[in-house]
Amino acid sequence: MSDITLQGLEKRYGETTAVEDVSVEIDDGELLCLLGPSGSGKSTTLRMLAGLETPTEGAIRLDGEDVTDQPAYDRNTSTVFQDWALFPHKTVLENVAFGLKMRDVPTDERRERAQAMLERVQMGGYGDEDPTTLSGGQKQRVALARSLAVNPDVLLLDEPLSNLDKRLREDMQIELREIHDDLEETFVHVTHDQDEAFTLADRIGIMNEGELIQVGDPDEVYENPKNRFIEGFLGDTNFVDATVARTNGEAVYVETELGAELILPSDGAHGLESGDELTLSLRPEILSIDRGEPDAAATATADQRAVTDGSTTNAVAGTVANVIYRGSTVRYSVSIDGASVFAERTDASSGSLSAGDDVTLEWDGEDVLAFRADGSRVSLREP
Amino acid sequence: MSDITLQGLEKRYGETTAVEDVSVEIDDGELLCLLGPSGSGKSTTLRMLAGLETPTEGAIRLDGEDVTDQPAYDRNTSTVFQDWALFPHKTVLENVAFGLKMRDVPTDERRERAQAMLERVQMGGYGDEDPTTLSGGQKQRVALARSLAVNPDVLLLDEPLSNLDKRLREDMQIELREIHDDLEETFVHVTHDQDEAFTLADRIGIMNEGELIQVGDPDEVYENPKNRFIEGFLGDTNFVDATVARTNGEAVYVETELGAELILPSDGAHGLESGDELTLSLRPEILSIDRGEPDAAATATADQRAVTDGSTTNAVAGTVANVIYRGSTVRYSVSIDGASVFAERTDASSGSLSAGDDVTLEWDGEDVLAFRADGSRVSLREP
Amino acid sequence: AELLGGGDGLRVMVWSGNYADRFEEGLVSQWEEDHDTDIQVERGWDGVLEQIRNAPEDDPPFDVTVAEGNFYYYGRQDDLFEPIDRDNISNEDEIMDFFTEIRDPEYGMPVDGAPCTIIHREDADVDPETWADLSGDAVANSEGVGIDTGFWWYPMYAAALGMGEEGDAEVMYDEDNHEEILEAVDDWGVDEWASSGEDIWQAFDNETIDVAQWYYDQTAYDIDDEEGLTHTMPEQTTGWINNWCVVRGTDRQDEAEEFIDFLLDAEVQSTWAEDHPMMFSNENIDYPEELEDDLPTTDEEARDVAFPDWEFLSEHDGDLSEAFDSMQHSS
Amino acid sequence: MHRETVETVAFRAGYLALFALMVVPLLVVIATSFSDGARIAFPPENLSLTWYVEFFDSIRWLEAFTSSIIVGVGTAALATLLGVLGAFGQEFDDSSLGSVVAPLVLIPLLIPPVILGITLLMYFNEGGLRGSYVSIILAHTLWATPLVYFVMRSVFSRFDWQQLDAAHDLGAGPVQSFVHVVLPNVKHGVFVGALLAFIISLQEFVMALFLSTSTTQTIPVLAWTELRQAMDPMVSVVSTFLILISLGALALAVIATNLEWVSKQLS
Amino acid sequence: MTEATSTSASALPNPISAVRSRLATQSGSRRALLLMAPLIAFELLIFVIPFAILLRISFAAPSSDGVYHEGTWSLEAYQQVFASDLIWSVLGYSFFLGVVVTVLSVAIGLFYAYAIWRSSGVVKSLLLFSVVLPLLTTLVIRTYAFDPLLVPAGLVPGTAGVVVAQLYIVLPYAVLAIYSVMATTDWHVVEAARDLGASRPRSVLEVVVPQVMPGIIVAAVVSFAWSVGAYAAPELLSNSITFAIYVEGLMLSDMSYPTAAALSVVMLGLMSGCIAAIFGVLNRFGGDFELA
Ligand SMILES: Nc1ncnc2c1ncn2[C@@H]1O[C@H](COP(=O)(O)OP(=O)(O)OP(=O)(O)O)[C@@H](O)[C@H]1O
Ligand SMILES: Nc1ncnc2c1ncn2[C@@H]1O[C@H](COP(=O)(O)OP(=O)(O)OP(=O)(O)O)[C@@H](O)[C@H]1O
Ligand SMILES: [Mg+2]
Ligand SMILES: [Mg+2]
Repeated sequence: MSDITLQGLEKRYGETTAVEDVSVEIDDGELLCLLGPSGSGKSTTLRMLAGLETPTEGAIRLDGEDVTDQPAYDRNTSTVFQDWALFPHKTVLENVAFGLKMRDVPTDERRERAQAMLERVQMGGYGDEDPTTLSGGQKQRVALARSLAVNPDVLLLDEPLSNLDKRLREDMQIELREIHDDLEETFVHVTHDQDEAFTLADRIGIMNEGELIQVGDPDEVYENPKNRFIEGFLGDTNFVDATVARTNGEAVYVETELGAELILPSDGAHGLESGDELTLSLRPEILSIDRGEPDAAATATADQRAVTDGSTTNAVAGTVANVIYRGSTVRYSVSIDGASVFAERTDASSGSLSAGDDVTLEWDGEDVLAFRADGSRVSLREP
Repeated sequence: MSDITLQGLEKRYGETTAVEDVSVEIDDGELLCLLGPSGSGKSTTLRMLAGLETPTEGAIRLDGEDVTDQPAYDRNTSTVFQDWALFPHKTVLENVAFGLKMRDVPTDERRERAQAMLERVQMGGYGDEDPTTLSGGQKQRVALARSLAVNPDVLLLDEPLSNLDKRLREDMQIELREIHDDLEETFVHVTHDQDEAFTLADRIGIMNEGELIQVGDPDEVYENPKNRFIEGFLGDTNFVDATVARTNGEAVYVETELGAELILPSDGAHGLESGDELTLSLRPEILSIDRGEPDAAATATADQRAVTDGSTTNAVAGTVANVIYRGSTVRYSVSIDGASVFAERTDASSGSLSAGDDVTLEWDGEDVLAFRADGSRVSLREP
Repeated sequence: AELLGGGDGLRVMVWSGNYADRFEEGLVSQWEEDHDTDIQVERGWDGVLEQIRNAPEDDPPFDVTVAEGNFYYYGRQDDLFEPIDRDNISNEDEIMDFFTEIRDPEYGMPVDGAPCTIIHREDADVDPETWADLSGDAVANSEGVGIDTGFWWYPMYAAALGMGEEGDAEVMYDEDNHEEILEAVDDWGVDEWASSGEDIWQAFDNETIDVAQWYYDQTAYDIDDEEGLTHTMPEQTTGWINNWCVVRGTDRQDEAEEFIDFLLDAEVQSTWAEDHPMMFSNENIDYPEELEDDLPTTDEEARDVAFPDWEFLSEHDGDLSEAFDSMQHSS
Repeated sequence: MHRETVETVAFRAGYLALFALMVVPLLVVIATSFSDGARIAFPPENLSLTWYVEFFDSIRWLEAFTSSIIVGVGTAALATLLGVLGAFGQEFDDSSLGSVVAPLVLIPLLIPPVILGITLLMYFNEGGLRGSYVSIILAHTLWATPLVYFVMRSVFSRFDWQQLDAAHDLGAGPVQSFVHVVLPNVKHGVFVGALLAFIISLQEFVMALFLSTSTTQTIPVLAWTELRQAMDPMVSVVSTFLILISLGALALAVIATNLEWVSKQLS
Repeated sequence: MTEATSTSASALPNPISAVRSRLATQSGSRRALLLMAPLIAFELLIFVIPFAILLRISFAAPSSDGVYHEGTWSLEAYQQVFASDLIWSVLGYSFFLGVVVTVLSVAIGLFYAYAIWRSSGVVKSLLLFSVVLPLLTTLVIRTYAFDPLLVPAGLVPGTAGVVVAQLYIVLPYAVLAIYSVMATTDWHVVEAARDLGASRPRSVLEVVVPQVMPGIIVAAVVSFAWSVGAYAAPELLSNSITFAIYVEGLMLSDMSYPTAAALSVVMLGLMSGCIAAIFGVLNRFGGDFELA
């Protein structure tokens, strides 16, 4: 196990810049997930870590040693590939023993160690099988065992679960996490699935268009996203365009397509001026949906409310446009003045709303995030 | 648009029976989803509908007319294939116009109609592109346009969204639904993704091992699954093995691995006898999880409780083994007497439980479903 | 096994195929009875001169080679043969004069050859006696005629013989007659332009022809295998004769000359003829009975065979060859 | 329904007729090898093994057999080496070199063998290579290499290059990873390529006709010259042997690959 | 720089480890060049240079005695070629043969490849086998096998016989070329066409043919090139002279190297033109096709 430092890492292929100025420190024994949409440079970053690509610029240090120019086969990292890249012409055991063979470990010892590693991933009985006949989950385990068998300083995982079906993927996430906790190795895990990142990671690094935008604990990135992209990427949300009407020391008042003026509690103007364009994020889980018209109190202008009771609650009236039954939850698409917002209720709490019903959506302004036109987050309260 | 009747449809390939005795009526303008795991015979059923396979037995009627022996090219159904099967050597427009060409529509008219259809799926500007250069979502749209261009009586869709990534898939689901509502065509849509089926379908038909097990509205199949397979397939749940201890007119009392005797309210014995093996399904959303030991009242034997207050609540004590932060929800894996059960809380309602905390799980016995050893549902109340 | 033994035997190039088979049976066996050394028979066809030409001047691929008129001429042009030391050729006196008159034996001794003969179907009602008969009505009414195109000059000489007043081939040597001779060949109604004996037999089999120009050595003993075919040897005919040469640069000149002398021996030739129905050069040859009538046994009889003269022909080679190709191609 | 039936019947009849056209000439060849006459005749009048006996007595045919094997094996080895390396190299190529190599390799296949034969004859004459096996092997390699090369290109295009990454990642250097990972994965392609090269060499006779001498002539060259002298059933015998050997090799290949499979299944 | 840290590399014998480190540190194309070097060298030595020599000889003065006058420059050989009616007629016949055989072999090859593609199990193996088997017997002998077959069938040797025999020579290659492309095409696309109303023959024509156009082009080019240069079949089965037969005569009987070389050069020029035309015409009906 090792700590890793990436410093200003950059990779260009001709015109395209796959990875741009990525710097991060990864601690010994940490499990870092690189999360990002397709093409955001996750794999490229990982491959530079593995030594399979040479960075155009920047440096990689393992345990303080600069390994930027070491080829893959001289670097003690080990990769689990997306489609596992098992050697089809070798048995499962030979696959797992391959790295040891390349390290000139004597036959007997390497068979033993490979077998032990297979047991570790619960594949002990499959040593003589042809890897092509295994199921996805089994292949995944073998690939993991193969990479772990060489006792790598760092284990790199490039979406190893993305080819599994949902059920299996979730089980394997738990299992991977257990193996990590057990070995106390440094893992860098690449995925484009936010659920997977949340389930697995100690820290999540979010990439977009080659840049590493934010690195942090799961709840930190979810609750304090650095920009609009992350907010949209990490879960379903309603983005609502807004224009700043005015600010005072206690709140920002905005006009939106949802009709009523809305209130965003704040501890200052934070550089906002009236007329500024914002995007608000209203996550469906912060919205409560109820039959009927809103109270007069709630629809009073935000200003009035704030003045009268210091309330930061917002409420708007709308009509259910669409009900999507999703098993454990029901999703309501609500039309408000032509705009559409969706809210979710878990089944347990669901009355029986149906399309056409008049409803009120209510939420606490404190729960709303705001972003500037360039995507950057507006922090409405001093940290 | 047309209504469809399948009668005792069966398809055998040598020894394997791909589809067995499938009968269903599909209404004019309905969107039916065939949902089932891989290999359950969904595609085979759809292909028989399209005329691409000849049924071994049974009959297919379109608008009352028997079309069982009509080849695909004489049948006015149209299929969107899983991998879209676009003609790689034709332009997008030529692809869409192909069906019209086969129907000898003059060149000008067919270009016009194809272009119109492309506009309909928001691909108007791509007519001259090479379809192989398009993204998955674009290909999907072109395939849809191509199938719709011939004005089919029935549109058949064989997992057309399964090759798209999650975000795009969800958008396309909504879009597909809108197109359906707009055209009022009959759609038969095959998928193995229950979310997709719930989002799209008017009715869902669930297939397993070649059989069509249940057809019904989304909430009907979710809340009233016909057997254990469906209950497990439609969402995450905890299956708990149970043995009937005794029954009376008001409840069935069962022993489970969760320790305490549990109570299943019922309006009769429904053929259950003491000693019968059951499987109970406890969906995570019916479980409420709270810190601390349960009340004495709740842990009293079910019998006592039922006698004392007629309560159908069950409660068990456990320890949080694992907390998985999933953005909008938090999932707790709870150990109870060595067994493991998971419960879910939406973020909003979450206190801050962490691994090791002692908790109480509580649920209403009314919400629990029970299945016999052969998988069939025990209806605990007369319908 | 002696063929594989390689190395120490004299290397002798002969015509491939049927000729070589009979050479091994009829001649090589005799040599081996009389001598300790083996003969290593090489088989070649149109690449013989090429092989000598392309080998280093002091390391030829074989020591002795057979050379028919055309090869003998071109071989000498390129100095591919060694002059023969006539003192080593004890049998030279017995060679019929005609054979040494037509070609200077300085570089090669005339040994064996064959006249052209006319093959025809017995029941086809053609019965040609002379080459002139090929231009007759009987042949014109038959299925067709087959001739050799590989060695087109033989049918040409045959046609010339058919035209010539005195029954000799003199007309060939006047360039002005060439067109007429070619027309004569064309008038035969050639349906099979054969490049091998097999082609001729096939053409008879397929009933595309009833009459053919071919070579006595491939006909006399083989015709019995062919049902319903016979052959007639015209009084005046053309034909080929091999001169055997010592190959340029060989270090076994003496042995090679001994071998060539052996080939000239009357007894050797008589025995050889039993296996191969060829015409031989020794005036004391004794042919098997069935050949005696057809083949020349005296110098005088030999003069009835018009052997092509390459000193003349080489100048017209290109034109005539092309004319034949044209005729063949347009048939 | 009716139209479909007609179509189906016509389709089947079509390909069965073609199947017959492909196979019958070979059956004729085999049948004629058992005649005892001096000339090929079909159907053979009497069945006998005369010509088989003759074959084993015939030094020239046995020599030609040896020549064909030497030339075939040499061609297969050389073409496979060049083709496999070249196609493998092409995979790393990010310059425009590849766009020159592919046509350069392909073009000889499109040039009539007579022209190639002539050209190489003139060339080898200058270089003194004429008459050796090497000259024929080089000529045949000119034809065999494109086949190996294009087979390997398509094999490599299907090869999962991530395996090479995986091998590097696990500590295998360039040579080791080629030997341990790439080669075993493409061995069927290499085998097919080598087999094709061998077959091409076994078949080819126009270039061989130009370039061989009496000591290096291959089976087709000998068959050609022999057949023009006398069409005896010997050539049928040789063909039958070739067919049998090829069938044997094919069966062996099938068994060999299957054995591997079977043993994997058993263990 | 990698040697020092690598334990396994230093254990290797020197030359291998040298190559190893060379390969490892080369950029992609250097590595590619290293691997392709033998192939390129071979093609240069055995193909490009000999053709340069051929070209050179075609410009040498013919000689009536030897093969040619070394070191001379002359256009005489080309004059001979262009002046000869016979040569043009021979070339005409060769091209005629090439075109007829190509058309037949592509049409039949397409049909047969489709039959193989659509069949399965034993039938598929048998059909494939029937294509491979003729490749395993000697061409010369296969050609001869036609004689006993053609004559009873009423096909006296002649151009028709040559066409059939030559077809038999090239058809297996045509089938394999087309089949290898067809095997990688997606059957679903044909189903999609039928689903959209294309009858079975129409679906093949509309969807399969354009997709296998690369295979068809290869089949056409190979059939054409080999049939135009046909030697054995015409020599054995007809009286007609093809280019190959004629040029062989020029070389080995007439020994006029310059004429043979000039004729070959002219022939290559004509063939390139035809092949380019095949590419051009067929590409119009198919998708993009690259040589590589
Ligand atoms: N070898 C290469 N040559 C050229 N461009 C490349 C290469 N590899 C990657 N890229 C480009 O670099 C960018 C980042 O690619 P990368 O594979 O790292 O993304 P990713 O985040 O792993 O995506 P995915 O989730 O799809 O795997 C993409 O735009 C890609 O097209
Ligand atoms: N052409 C065929 N020949 C033999 N068996 C077949 C054929 N097509 C389908 N089957 C078998 O029939 C069964 C049902 O297959 P089908 O393709 O209908 O399943 P599916 O529900 O569409 O699965 P998936 O979700 O994987 O597409 C499978 O067991 C399959 O192996
Ligand atoms: Mg990636
Ligand atoms: Mg399916």
